[in-house]
Amino acid sequence: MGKILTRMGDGSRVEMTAAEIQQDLEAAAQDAAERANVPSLTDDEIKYLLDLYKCKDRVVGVEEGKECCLTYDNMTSKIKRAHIPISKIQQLLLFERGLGADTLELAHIDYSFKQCKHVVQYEKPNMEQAVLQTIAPIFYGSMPNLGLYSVPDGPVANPGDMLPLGKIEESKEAFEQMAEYAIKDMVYVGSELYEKAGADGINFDTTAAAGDAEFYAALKAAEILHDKYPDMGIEMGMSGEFILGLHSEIEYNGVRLAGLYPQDQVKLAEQAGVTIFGPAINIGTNESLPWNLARSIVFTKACSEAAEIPIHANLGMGVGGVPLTLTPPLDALSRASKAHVELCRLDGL
Amino acid sequence: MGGIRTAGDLVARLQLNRGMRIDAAKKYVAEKLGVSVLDLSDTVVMSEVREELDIGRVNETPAVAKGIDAKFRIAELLDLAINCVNMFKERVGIRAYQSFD
Amino acid sequence: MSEKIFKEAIEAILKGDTDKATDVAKRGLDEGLNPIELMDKGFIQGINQVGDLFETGRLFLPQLVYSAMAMEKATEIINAAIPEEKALVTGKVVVGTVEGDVHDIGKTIVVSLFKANGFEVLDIGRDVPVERFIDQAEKFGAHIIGSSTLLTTTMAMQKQLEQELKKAGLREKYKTIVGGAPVTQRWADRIGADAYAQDAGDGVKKVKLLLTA
Amino acid sequence: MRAAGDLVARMQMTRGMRIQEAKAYVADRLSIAVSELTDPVIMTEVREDLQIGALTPLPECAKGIEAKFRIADVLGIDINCVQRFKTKTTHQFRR
Repeated sequence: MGKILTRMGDGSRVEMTAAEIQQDLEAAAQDAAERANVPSLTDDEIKYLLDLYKCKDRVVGVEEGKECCLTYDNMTSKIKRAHIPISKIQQLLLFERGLGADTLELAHIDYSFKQCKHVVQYEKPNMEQAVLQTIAPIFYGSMPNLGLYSVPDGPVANPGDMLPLGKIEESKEAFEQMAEYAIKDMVYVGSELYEKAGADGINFDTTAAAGDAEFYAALKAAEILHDKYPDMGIEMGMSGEFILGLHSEIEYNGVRLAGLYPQDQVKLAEQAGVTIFGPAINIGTNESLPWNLARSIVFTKACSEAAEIPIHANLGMGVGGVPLTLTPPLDALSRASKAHVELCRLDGL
Repeated sequence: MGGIRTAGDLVARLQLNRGMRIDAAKKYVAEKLGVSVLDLSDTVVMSEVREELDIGRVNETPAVAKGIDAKFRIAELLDLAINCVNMFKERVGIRAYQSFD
Repeated sequence: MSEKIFKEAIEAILKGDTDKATDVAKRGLDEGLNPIELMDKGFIQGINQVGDLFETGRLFLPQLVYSAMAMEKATEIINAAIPEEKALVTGKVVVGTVEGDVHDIGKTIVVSLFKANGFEVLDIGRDVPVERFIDQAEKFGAHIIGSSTLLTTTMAMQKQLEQELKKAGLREKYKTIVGGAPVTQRWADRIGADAYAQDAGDGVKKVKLLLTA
Repeated sequence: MRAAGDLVARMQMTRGMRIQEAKAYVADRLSIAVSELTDPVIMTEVREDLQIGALTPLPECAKGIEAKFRIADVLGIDINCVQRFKTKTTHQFRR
């Protein structure tokens, strides 16, 4: 059999034999299973993935009946980012009516709760207008972005400056202070957009990018919002396969957050009142897409099996088996989407 | 799933506001709409269903519900509180939740 | 006997115990162990294990910093005992996050691991203009310039660094290494950087290769 | 513009080339393989390097008419609006 055309994690084209692809699939699945202490892929699942790469169709899709929901983060920046001058409302309508999006998301171009706080009184009329004109459920979305609460962008001393000096306790305190500021902003923005402007829910995007203290802040904010508004939809999208322990000891409901893999992350999200959870598995650019996809499937499947709430895996630039490129190739994106949905019993992407 | 081209927005609502997994959410919506689960992702079937139920569709025809108007009906149909619908009712003085028979 | 010392050295690094690492390094040398062997089979094994545990989420940043500090001390003691011609691979590296980008947690991890591996590191911080990279490399007598960026919008600064080095006639004087979430080997190749590091551990390997090339 | 579709289309439109011929022409002018014309990863980089317009342009990337000036150059063709722009601006300068 001839070689199979696929890609590396950086998007470059590569030709591999079926045996090489199988080897990558098996090695990656095993590696992920050992890291997260979860089951590896079965022989049937490996065969499924191998067949997916053998298939020469440029674009593939899920089987009839396995369709799932498609949510987008930072929706009102996506089209603008392509330098198409278009208003937020127009973008939402374009996604809803033109592109068939299942959910909508209003967002500020600087996608951080801290920055949204300053413009919340301008975002509320946008949401009020959007809910009158659209039909699909609508989030207000943003990132916790804990780094913005430390110097030079915020009031707290920067742990990045203290750690190299061995000031460990001081850095932990700084992370805790940053988390408190972030919780306040997330609850404030979430409350304003939900209670006063009519959003269906809030999306915490790229959660825990700044480590365990950021995960704590997002969980706590979700918990407070859920207590205030039991019907509020809360989506939490993650940023990496395990929680980076930058603080290292911070806990939520008695569970240490550092080092948690998706199957444990989702359980805490459920406790906090999150209604949709999005695991995010980053790509290794030096490995093949089969390697990356198998790895992402192992983590995501374990998460989906552990979950009671819907799982919307993150798939896009550099996550979920999609290459780290500004323009994700459809051959890669459609294969990653199909495999995640069908093998992980996903609720959405 | 296809958003308002199909029943994607309705299924997403159950996931978002009730935390339902995909199969449960689809089953719930299909029952409420009186269609099969497979029909939910069928643009042809759903276009007709949405028009008949007046819950908004992509290609609008005159007098078909749009925006908040459609969401009033969606809330009723799915037996699901929709935040902006409730807010709208309060603002314009419609007090009862199921109020527009 | 030596096996026991190697094991103790590994433990000292894993625990991030500077006092113990100092003691083990001195004791090992006093007992006549070959310093390079003590480094390779003891301390370096320890820091490699720390790197692996960090990479899989089983050891966290504060512990990594303690381990790096212990390693730095042990390296200092052992380096002093190695005849100059047999000295371990070492070099001076300037590391910073490019202008427009204030993300520096990843860079902090890189700096810790670089120091732990015996490189002399000058951390020039975040939001660093291209001219400052060059200026600081010149003053520090660096062999390598490492730049980090987390944003797609600031990647262009790494390209600019290459161009400015060429303009200043300094491109051949330094090796350059690039890293950060959106950065890839393809990017490094496109802009003409000498190496790309996927993460801090990979950075250590690549810097060693650059220094011996 | 995710790939090289607009460039190939230009050759069909302005020179009446069939698809294979148009692809071969564009690939040759861009010094890449025909198979790369539809690869968004390669083409994003090529378009950026040649400054012929990118889908999500980074700062200083050519946009609009500026990109088309360069496309005309790269493909060795005249583009109507570019010609008109040149005529108009040249005229203005002369005045």
